[in-house]
Amino acid sequence: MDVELIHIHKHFGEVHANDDVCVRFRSGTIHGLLGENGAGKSTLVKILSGYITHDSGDIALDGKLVSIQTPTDAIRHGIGMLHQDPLDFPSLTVLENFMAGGGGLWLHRREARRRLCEIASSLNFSLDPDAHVSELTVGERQQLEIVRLLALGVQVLILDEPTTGISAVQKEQLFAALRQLAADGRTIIFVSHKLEDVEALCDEVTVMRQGRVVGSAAIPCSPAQLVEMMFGKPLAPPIKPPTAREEIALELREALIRTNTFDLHVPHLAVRCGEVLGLAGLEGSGQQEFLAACSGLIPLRHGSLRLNGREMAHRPYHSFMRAGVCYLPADRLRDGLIGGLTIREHVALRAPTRSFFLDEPLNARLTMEAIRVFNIRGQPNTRVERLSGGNQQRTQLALMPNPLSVICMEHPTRGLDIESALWIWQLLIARCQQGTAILFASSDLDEITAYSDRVLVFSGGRVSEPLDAHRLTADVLGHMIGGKF
Amino acid sequence: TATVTPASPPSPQLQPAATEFRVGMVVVGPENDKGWNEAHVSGAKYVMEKMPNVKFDIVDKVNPGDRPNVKGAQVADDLIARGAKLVIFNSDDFKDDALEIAKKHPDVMVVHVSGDYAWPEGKNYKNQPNLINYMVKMEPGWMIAGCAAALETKAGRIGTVGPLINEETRRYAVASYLGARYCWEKYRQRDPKDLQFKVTWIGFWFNIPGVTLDPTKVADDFYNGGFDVVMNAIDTPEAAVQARKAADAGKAVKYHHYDHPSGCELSADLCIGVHSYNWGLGYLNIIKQVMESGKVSNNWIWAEADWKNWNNPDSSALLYTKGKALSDENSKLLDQFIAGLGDGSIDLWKGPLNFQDGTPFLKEGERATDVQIWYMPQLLEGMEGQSVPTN
Amino acid sequence: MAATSQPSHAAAPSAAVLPLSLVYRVGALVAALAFVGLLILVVGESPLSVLGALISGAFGTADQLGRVVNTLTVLLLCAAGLVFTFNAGLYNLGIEGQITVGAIATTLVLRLLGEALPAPLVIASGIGFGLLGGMGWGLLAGVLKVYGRVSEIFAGLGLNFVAQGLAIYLIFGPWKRPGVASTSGTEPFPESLWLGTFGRTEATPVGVVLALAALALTIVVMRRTYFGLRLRAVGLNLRAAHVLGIPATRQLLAAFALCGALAGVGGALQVVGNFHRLIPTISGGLGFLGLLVVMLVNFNPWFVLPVALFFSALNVGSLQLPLVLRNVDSTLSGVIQGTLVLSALIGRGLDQRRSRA
Amino acid sequence: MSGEQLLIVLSTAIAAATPLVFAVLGETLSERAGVINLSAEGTIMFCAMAGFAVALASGSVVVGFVIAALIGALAALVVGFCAITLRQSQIAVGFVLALLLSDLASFLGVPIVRVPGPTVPPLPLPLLSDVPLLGPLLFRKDALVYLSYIAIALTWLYLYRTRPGLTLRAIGEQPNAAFARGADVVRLRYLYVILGGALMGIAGAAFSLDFKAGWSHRHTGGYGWIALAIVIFGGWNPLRAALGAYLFGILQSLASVAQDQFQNVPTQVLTVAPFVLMIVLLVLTSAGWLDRLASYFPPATRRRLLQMLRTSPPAALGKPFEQD
Ligand SMILES: Nc1ncnc2c1ncn2[C@@H]1O[C@H](COP(=O)(O)OP(=O)(O)OP(=O)(O)O)[C@@H](O)[C@H]1O
Ligand SMILES: Nc1ncnc2c1ncn2[C@@H]1O[C@H](COP(=O)(O)OP(=O)(O)OP(=O)(O)O)[C@@H](O)[C@H]1O
Ligand SMILES: [Mg+2]
Ligand SMILES: [Mg+2]
Repeated sequence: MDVELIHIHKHFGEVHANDDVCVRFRSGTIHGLLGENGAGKSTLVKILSGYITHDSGDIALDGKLVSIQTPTDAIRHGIGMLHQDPLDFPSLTVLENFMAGGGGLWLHRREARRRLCEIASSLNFSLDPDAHVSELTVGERQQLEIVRLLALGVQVLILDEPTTGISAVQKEQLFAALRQLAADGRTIIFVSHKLEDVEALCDEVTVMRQGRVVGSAAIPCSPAQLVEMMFGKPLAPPIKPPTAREEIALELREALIRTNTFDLHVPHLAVRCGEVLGLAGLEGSGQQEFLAACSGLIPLRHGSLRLNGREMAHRPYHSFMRAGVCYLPADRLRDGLIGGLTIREHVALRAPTRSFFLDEPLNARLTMEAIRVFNIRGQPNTRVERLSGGNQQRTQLALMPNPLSVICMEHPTRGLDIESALWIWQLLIARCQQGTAILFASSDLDEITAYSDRVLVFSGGRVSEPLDAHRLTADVLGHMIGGKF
Repeated sequence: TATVTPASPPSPQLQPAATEFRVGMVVVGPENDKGWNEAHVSGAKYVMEKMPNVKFDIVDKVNPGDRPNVKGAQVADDLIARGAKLVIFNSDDFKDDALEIAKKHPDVMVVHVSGDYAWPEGKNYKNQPNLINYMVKMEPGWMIAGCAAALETKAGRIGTVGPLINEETRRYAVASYLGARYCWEKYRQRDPKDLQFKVTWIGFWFNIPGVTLDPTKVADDFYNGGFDVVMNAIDTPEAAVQARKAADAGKAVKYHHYDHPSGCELSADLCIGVHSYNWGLGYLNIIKQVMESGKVSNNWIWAEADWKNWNNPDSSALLYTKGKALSDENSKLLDQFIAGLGDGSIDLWKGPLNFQDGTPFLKEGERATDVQIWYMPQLLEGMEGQSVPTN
Repeated sequence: MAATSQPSHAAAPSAAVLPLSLVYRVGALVAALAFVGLLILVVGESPLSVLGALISGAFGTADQLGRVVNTLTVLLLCAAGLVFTFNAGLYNLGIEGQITVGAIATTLVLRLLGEALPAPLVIASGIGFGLLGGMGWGLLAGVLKVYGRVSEIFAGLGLNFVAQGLAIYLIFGPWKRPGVASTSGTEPFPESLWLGTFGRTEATPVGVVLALAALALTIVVMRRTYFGLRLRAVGLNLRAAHVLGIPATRQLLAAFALCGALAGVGGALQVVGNFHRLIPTISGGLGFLGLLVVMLVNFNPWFVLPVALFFSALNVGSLQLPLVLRNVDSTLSGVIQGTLVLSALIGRGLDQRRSRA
Repeated sequence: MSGEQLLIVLSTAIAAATPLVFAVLGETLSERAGVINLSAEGTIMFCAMAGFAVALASGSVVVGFVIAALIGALAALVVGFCAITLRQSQIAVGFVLALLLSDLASFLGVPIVRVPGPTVPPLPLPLLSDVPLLGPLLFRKDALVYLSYIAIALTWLYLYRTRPGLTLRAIGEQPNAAFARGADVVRLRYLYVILGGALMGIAGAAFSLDFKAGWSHRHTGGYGWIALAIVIFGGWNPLRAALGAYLFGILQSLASVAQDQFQNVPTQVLTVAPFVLMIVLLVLTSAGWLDRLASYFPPATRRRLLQMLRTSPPAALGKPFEQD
């Protein structure tokens, strides 16, 4: 079935997630949808699958305009979607998950079991109907979803980044299955960042950037061309002065870090004082857990972690803090700041005092200082949830103790305008000059190359060797993010 | 809940008119319980009929279950503040409150029903001139009830839904057992061993959710458990209500009610009878004396039945109403028994009697003194049920 | 079930729309009063005469005033404690049990020491043990929550009944009055072990002092100390609080312990100042009433005193209703209290919904 | 205790537990949909009063039950509105309603205290009641009891054998996933909360029109909290919840029947047992000790064991649904 999306617009607050998107997915083909984080891919496919409603624009199936407002509509029109983060019921069994949704009164377990096994085997998936989904791997959960959608008779199958965090074997199974389905005449929409996968699987590819379609191409085509489309301009040159020193701030040996989908193994890594280490890769490739582990929020499975030479593995979080580690999460209002408390109260929470009673004069002074130095647009008594994204980030930075030996940050400038981003990096570089090491994850490759001394690339459950940022090209980076290393 | 004074103006601070004599009554349970508490309210009404210038203020449900954090003494204080010159507490549960109030308000007469602080011969005599203990001698009533139950039981299994365990309640249980055993032996010519007489205590005079056993449940368990006659010994009529259910379900069951005739109307055809107590008489007498002299001749009143003219509401403290479920021949036998009690030819407080634990209560031919009866330490041999011996 | 235990005060309306949200608050109040008035009319009385009866019943005589004060002291202690747990994001429904266990502990001490020691000493240690007892019971709920991951709501409700079961067991069993097994309670303590009172009323100065001290302490701790600030932080956002380096579990346990302790003191006062013995329903529902108070003031300790006073007056004053008015039951007080809180909740909800939209 | 006595205890317990059965079924449905209806204590109490009053006035038990169900549904609607639409704390609103409705019941119920009224007539089933053991145990009761049997069976069937039932479990587990599969989460939650409330209303009327016939001050005090405990004890499974209710009934009967067997033990204490059990069970499962225990068994048995014992609550229980 041909799917056509015509002039689709979608806003989230001030974010224009889809901006006049027009795409055509032809039946019998596997159509890749490429784009960096936040490009608007998921939004687009969520709209197609009725999970969210679009502000304006049309959807045409085989040339006929249809209205898709709810998932039910989509299913009725034979459109099914495999979400980026699996939407299923861990506490229920595979069979129950398979049967959930759809119409009718009775559950025909025997019949359902038959269909399940039939479809699964036709794609050489092996699923135990009676297993609880909580016992399954992400790969198996995807397989289950695909089987379920096929059982619903979908003609258009959408997969949103299905290859994030599944094993190579499962990936092969998956691709084989998808090719087979396309051969049967179904339309497959394959959302991904991974050039490699797109090259390996797709017949066509459309690239999105900042909510817009920036071009499409037939596969095979030159990877350089795709990278060019994905990341736009060639990467920005490094603009960070060298600040790295000799002595080691943070050192990992044979470290094993458990993420909720895979175990990340870091043979050896030494970060020097004043050094900036950028973590590149798709979201959910382990950067977050890596940073959390480095700052003591989650324990290493095993291996050693040294801070300024002191062994810290299995020490509690607060001893990491005492050792001068600071963690700045990406989701500021969820993990970093406390909605409902004011800037002043946040400052007080971090105030360097052991006294029992609030030292209001001190806190007032510190707050005013913070607001001035970090020019936060807000009053001492402004609740943090009322601050703008940028000012929330400024507040987070203002709360960092001084001095520090290591800073672990996720997306230091996400949702910030250019000039506050620049300003924040000046600030961070100043820290580096004092000898603080910075580890930061970002989905903005420019930011990575511009500010890092060295770069770690996370992909498919693996971490690359540290790369010298100065010799990094967009092409190399793009491919490595795509999993080629 | 309602004051029985005809529409007293809603100003609590009103000063009683010169002639008006205000009486406050603190009632432990719901005033419409078809039992003990309703009986006392009826007593108040009786007095007000006889003496129009007497006004009663009544507060019911004065117990920690129904009125959390409220004490009898507090209620009495309010009543006195409203001008009560005499305060009646209608439950042994109030003995501490009664004493407290008597001490706090020497100018107010305090009547405590079923206590013993004013009994010089008693174990707990407190010399408190304005504290009166008023009680009706209920033991004969319980004996009659027991007798009726024993006459009516086919299975020879009598269950009693008992309140809490103390000297008073043990005394009543024992009395009803003695009555039952006598009639079982004498009139039905059966061996006492074949008579099962079981008491289950719920823990208070009526149900307090989560604190007492649920009397509904207790009654059910008796009826379903093959006890075909259940004697109600608590303030509320669950035994009667559940009897109806059991009967509807095809069980041949009957119940014997206690302390308010209306309890027999709940399931009329299943009611063997009800022994009720004519509190009004005593109240009238006390109030008269207090209004005349400000005190009573004797602070210890243990009122008797008027055997001479039996069941006369204006002279007898003990009344007995036969129910529809009492067969005619049994009714005659019961009359014999009552007559016997009246003329003293039947005296069941005679030895030999043993306690539940086998220790002797009365030796051969020995007769129990009032003190022995009042302070009944445990149940008797032959009775089933918790006894909680005093020690 | 974590989310169930998040009091909904995090989403605060923004300052810009305060007047409108004030409208909602007032509207809620009016709606509540209208509903109650309607009820009174339904049972055939005039709201005004009910109001009169309530006022005279609460403040008519010194005794009644004393009773209001006595109720208020326990209520304040509970409410003060609950301010801690609520601000820590916890629904401490176990507070009734904490009162009860406090009372049991006090009774135990009074029975053991009896008149062996000088009375003031015995009473003091009785109250002290009440505090410890309540704290222990509170901590039990806390440990179940923090280490057993059992929702404090259900654990608390359960522990309430367990505590009452314990009280009943003691009253019927080991501590029964000689020859008596009645839920009416244990043998009253000798008057030497009763708390002194204001004149001939029942209000106990010691209780008043303790209660006001507790409330003052609560306000100071919540408003003026780092501990209080951390507590609020944990209550508003546990994750972020942890990331910011606040020892979350310790804070939660502390909240439970504090609330339990204050409730325990309340239980102790019920024994030494009010009932002078242990009864099964020793808590008198004041713990739950405290929950209503703190919900109504939206966890803000400053307003606890007036609301608690109002609720105590209702409780005591309602005793008059059946005396003065033919067919108004005392439970009206509970109806008024509940209606106020419910409409406040709804008003707050509508207000937040508006500022969300 | 003799076998015959035991049979009696069981039979009485089954009858007496019937109102609780309706209550726990209602609460189970509501919590399965992700909403805790903490107002059970008040809802049951008020519906007991209202149901009895209406039956008294209309002379028809059926009308009494219908009205009680409607009122229960209405109370649940308030909970639903605050919890689902206003996203207020379900605990707060449920708790307040619990207190408010119990007091309201006593306040409005004054005129009908201890007034004799209509009750559900007994209805021994023709053939079944003569079955040796089971007859007296199960089939010499009244229509309401038989209805409760049916309700248990239906609820179980609905939850585990029908598609809407599966959806119900789904919206309590992962509302977002359920939405992605076309479930209208908000509407369904309202539906089941209200349905659960109606069942609680029936439970209330079952007390006042059948097993605790009549109305008196705080007539059904305590049973609502018990119901909440039993739902957890029953692991949100209608069958186990019903068994829990019967177990409680048995404990109650033991407390009265066997009182003289244990001298000096206040038998009231027995009625606290369900709460202790609930807490122990919650600790066992919530803290994952159960899974640790199960891990010693071979996978096949492990799964069965967990299915049998697991009492992990619906994942989204108490959480408002925000669709992104
Ligand atoms: N529910 C939402 N509320 C607010 N903003 C949203 C929401 N969903 C997406 N966005 C914003 O819309 C933009 C596009 O998001 P989208 O998830 O479509 O990007 P994407 O291409 O899928 O990125 P990724 O590769 O990380 O999945 C992003 O800026 C994102 O922050
Ligand atoms: N929850 C809120 N309550 C009240 N005001 C808010 C809230 N969120 C944002 N605002 C106000 O709206 C304005 C815009 O916020 P927004 O986050 O869109 O800023 P922005 O354009 O993203 O700026 P920045 O680039 O710093 O993120 C801010 O100045 C803030 O004061
Ligand atoms: Mg995406
Ligand atoms: Mg922004």
